[in-house]
Amino acid sequence: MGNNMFNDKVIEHFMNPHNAGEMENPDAEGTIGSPVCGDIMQIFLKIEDNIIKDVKFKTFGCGSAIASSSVATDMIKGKTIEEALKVTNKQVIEELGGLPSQKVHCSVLSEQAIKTAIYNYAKEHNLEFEGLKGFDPNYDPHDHHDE
Amino acid sequence: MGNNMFNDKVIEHFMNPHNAGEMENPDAEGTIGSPVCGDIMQIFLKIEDNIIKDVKFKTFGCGSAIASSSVATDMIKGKTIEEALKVTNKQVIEELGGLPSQKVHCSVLSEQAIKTAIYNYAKEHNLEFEGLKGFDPNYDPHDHHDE
Amino acid sequence: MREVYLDYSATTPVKKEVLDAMLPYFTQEFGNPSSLYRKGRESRAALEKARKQVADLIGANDREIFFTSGGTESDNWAVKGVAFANKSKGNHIITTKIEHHALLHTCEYLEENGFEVTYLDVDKYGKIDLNDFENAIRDTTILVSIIFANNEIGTIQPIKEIGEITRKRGIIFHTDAVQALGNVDINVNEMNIDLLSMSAHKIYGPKGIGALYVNRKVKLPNFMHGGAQEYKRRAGTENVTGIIGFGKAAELAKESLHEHIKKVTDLRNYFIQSVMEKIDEVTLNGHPTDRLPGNINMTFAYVEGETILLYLDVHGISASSGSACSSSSFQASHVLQAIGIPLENALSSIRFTVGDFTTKEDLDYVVETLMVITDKYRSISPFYKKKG
Amino acid sequence: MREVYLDYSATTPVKKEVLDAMLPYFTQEFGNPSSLYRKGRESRAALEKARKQVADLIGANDREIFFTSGGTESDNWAVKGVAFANKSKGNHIITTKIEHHALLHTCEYLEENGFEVTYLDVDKYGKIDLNDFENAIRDTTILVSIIFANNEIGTIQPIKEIGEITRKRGIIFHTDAVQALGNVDINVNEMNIDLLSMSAHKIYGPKGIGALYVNRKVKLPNFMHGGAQEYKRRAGTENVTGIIGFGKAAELAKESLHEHIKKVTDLRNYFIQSVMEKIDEVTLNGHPTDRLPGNINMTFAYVEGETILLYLDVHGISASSGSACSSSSFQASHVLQAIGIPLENALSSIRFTVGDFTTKEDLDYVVETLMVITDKYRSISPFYKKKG
Ligand SMILES: Cc1ncc(COP(=O)(O)O)c(C=O)c1O
Ligand SMILES: Cc1ncc(COP(=O)(O)O)c(C=O)c1O
Repeated sequence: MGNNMFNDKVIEHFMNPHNAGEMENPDAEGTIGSPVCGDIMQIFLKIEDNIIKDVKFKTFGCGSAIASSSVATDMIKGKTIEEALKVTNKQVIEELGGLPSQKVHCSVLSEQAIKTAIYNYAKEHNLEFEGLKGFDPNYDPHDHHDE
Repeated sequence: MGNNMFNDKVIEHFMNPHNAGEMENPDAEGTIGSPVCGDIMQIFLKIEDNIIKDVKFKTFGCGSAIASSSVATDMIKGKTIEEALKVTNKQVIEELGGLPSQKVHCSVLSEQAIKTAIYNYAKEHNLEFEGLKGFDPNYDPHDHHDE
Repeated sequence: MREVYLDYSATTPVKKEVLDAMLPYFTQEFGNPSSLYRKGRESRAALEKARKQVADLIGANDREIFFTSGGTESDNWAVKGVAFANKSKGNHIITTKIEHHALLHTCEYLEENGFEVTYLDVDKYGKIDLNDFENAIRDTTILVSIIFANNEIGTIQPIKEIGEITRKRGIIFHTDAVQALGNVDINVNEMNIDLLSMSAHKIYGPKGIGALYVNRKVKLPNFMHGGAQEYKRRAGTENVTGIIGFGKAAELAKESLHEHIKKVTDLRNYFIQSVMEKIDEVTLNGHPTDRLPGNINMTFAYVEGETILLYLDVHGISASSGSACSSSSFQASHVLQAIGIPLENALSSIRFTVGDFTTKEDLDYVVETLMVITDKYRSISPFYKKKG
Repeated sequence: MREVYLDYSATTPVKKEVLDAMLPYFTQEFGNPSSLYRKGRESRAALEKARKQVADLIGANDREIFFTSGGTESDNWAVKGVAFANKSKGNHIITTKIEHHALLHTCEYLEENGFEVTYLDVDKYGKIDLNDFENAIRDTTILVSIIFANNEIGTIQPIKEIGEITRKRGIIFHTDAVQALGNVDINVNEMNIDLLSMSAHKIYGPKGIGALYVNRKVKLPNFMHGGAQEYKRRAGTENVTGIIGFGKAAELAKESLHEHIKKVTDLRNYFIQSVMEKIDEVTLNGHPTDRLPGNINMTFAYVEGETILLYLDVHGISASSGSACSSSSFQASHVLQAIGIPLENALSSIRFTVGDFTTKEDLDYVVETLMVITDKYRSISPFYKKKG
């Protein structure tokens, strides 16, 4: 596949996404995006002692949204919540070995989906996290990255 | 030469025009056309007993003007003046085996050049010819045939 | 890996016969057709032959065919030309909501320049309503431009009926036939078409060449100013090889029109039936029968279109989300919106277009791949709830 | 019979390397470059490579190159675009009397639409006067468009000096470089050029493809409305093979620019000298040195141009009366009139343009033939009086 828009790692994660699917009784759930933008991402977390024990995602979105979800969920599995909140879309892109510029928003979406799930968890349990400061789950990443 | 604009007969007359050149002491001379139109034709006649004994032409003009002059002069040589006046541009074209439509005016030019020479001859000798009725040497054939 | 190309509506390969016809004119008979010498006359003769071939495909006279750089230029020329030439008569244009961008954006440009445009609605199959159309006509209507067959959903409009109305009302009628050409029987005279846009690369000819049919009675100002080419109607050294290729492609299209329609319709129906049988919750968009022979547009509910396309691509299959021009920004198509498809479904819709080189084996492979895709990605879709 | 092509300014043959670069993209890699799948990406990559090759030939950035259907479209787009976009600032355009018809007729169209155009005079060599030019600038001047090198007489304008003036005065500067490309060192930045028109078929590329260089600081509205091709600046499915051919031709032109200029200049000078030695009453039109390397424009007094061309043609020699676009109606060229050549002489003028495949033997044959022609047809010219 010469001249691919996507590198092999993106394709691999897209074809065989990690942590994809349903989770029974999650401790936290977060959904972001809207079909208007063509991308919806849903994150489920199992949290024990401030640690993300398990994570699953569902995505209605393009290949890079799925690949981003796949690596982003890998990256936060086993981490503390504060650590997970530090995962940025830049790191997701790095981990994927790069994304075409018009697909950067997909990585933003996975970062936001994780934060949204933790935001919901914090609200429910009346917790505060440094990493959530200034975070607004209603923020639409598409506003920034589309031409 | 496939797809030629001109047929072989036109090319032959263009390459080896008959009756081309100067005439010493002509009995009649006629010039028509102007360099603005890109075509000038000059006809010299030797006339004896109402018969065209010899004819020569000079032309500054395109290939079909030269070819038209060549056949038109052939056609009137040895003819009476009245017969010569009956030669039409249609006959010139026929004799040439056809001309492209944008070159029809060249054949008109040779018809007009002959008539002009005879017109001058008639004026000089105070003669009248049926075939000159309505003929005006200042008529510009280009007005009719160009788009 | 098997390679299956199912995007014939985006562009077609150049047929071997077409390329063979073009080849001598690149390096050998390369003369400028406006030149008087032999090399120029050879080009001109070839060009005029091609004009005849294109004219024959739509039942026109060859003097009514003007070569352009493609369907887009033809659309621009026709619509802007008629509009500006008839400004004194009126400023109203009627078109549809499901035109190609070449037409829509041209209309938008005209709206910015003082024209009023009515965009006709279409029904759920993508057809305009003839009553709506007649009611939309005003005293100031100077142009009707309606796409012959839609590029996304393939729906064919009642062109002959439209032509009867416009002729009766004395309004100029343009149709964008870029997709219809070579796929539908077209006769400009019987259909009362005044202007018709064509593009070679949709009928196995080269890219970058098209034509506009201009009925001899229509006064159309020039769009491209310059030299006296194309009977002084379209300036610029002629794309001789392109024109020859277009001519040859048109000739082939005419020769095999009915055979082509039959073959491609069969393939299309085979594919639709096969997908419907093997995959749940799939809908066909567009008209069940009045559609381009090669067009299949389907919604695979719950799976995003780009995901489908990427997975197909990885498996050597080329398909698209609608029009190629917008495929680098995946958005719900204006055509699918116009036929009332809900947004998520629009985003889950794929266009497959089959053509002369498609085989049933190709289609079997695609259906198998689609089964894997729907299985795999529906299971991780936040919308999907498994039945049963 | 020997065939000698001496009309390289009308069009050039496609070089073998150029055709070879194009061939795979007709039948094999025929994808639509806007498509996301592999076949589309292959086309896109080839297209972007070509963009870089063209940019390199004129010292531009590749994002400043927009492909068009030829020099004519580039001229139309640039001039109409700047005019309409800057209507609020002014309505005055400066150009010359010796532009190509693509520019002249575009200016005439603009005059009909409320713009004022100054057509600068040129001297007997075909050069504009820089003082005249500066004096022509008004507060309302929005565009200067001056042909880089003339197509009929080959005269090269002081483009760098013009660019300095327009830059200083903040006026947009377009140049039609269709003839200059590949024949003159061009650097858009050093020469302060804002817009520059190009055409592939003058540099051994295919017909029907060109480009417009648009300096990134210039706001130019679209000319062709439709799809999002060419970074949304020029709609229409890209002429992929044409673009690839243009790119390859540009690459070859850049590689061999100085070698080409030297070789072709030598041939030109050889021909001029040879004709001057062997035929009486011949004059060279245009500038003695600041002219296109391959251009020879000569008056053969007393013999009408079409006669010369026909005789040459019968002997396998292709030459022209000036621009190819007007050669089917032999009229005194506006360029020869502008440099003050008397009408009869204008009608007796022939353009020979030599190129990469011309040999000295070819030229010897042409000179011999010209000797026969002048002998033969001067003797039957009503104007000619033999000397001595
Ligand atoms: C219906 C329709 N109109 C116009 C066009 C534009 O044609 P082109 O890309 O040849 O300019 C296309 C295809 O791109 C089309 O499908
Ligand atoms: C100076 C000049 N400008 C513009 C053009 C037009 O280019 P094209 O014929 O590629 O449209 C030509 C040649 O035809 C030319 O010589």
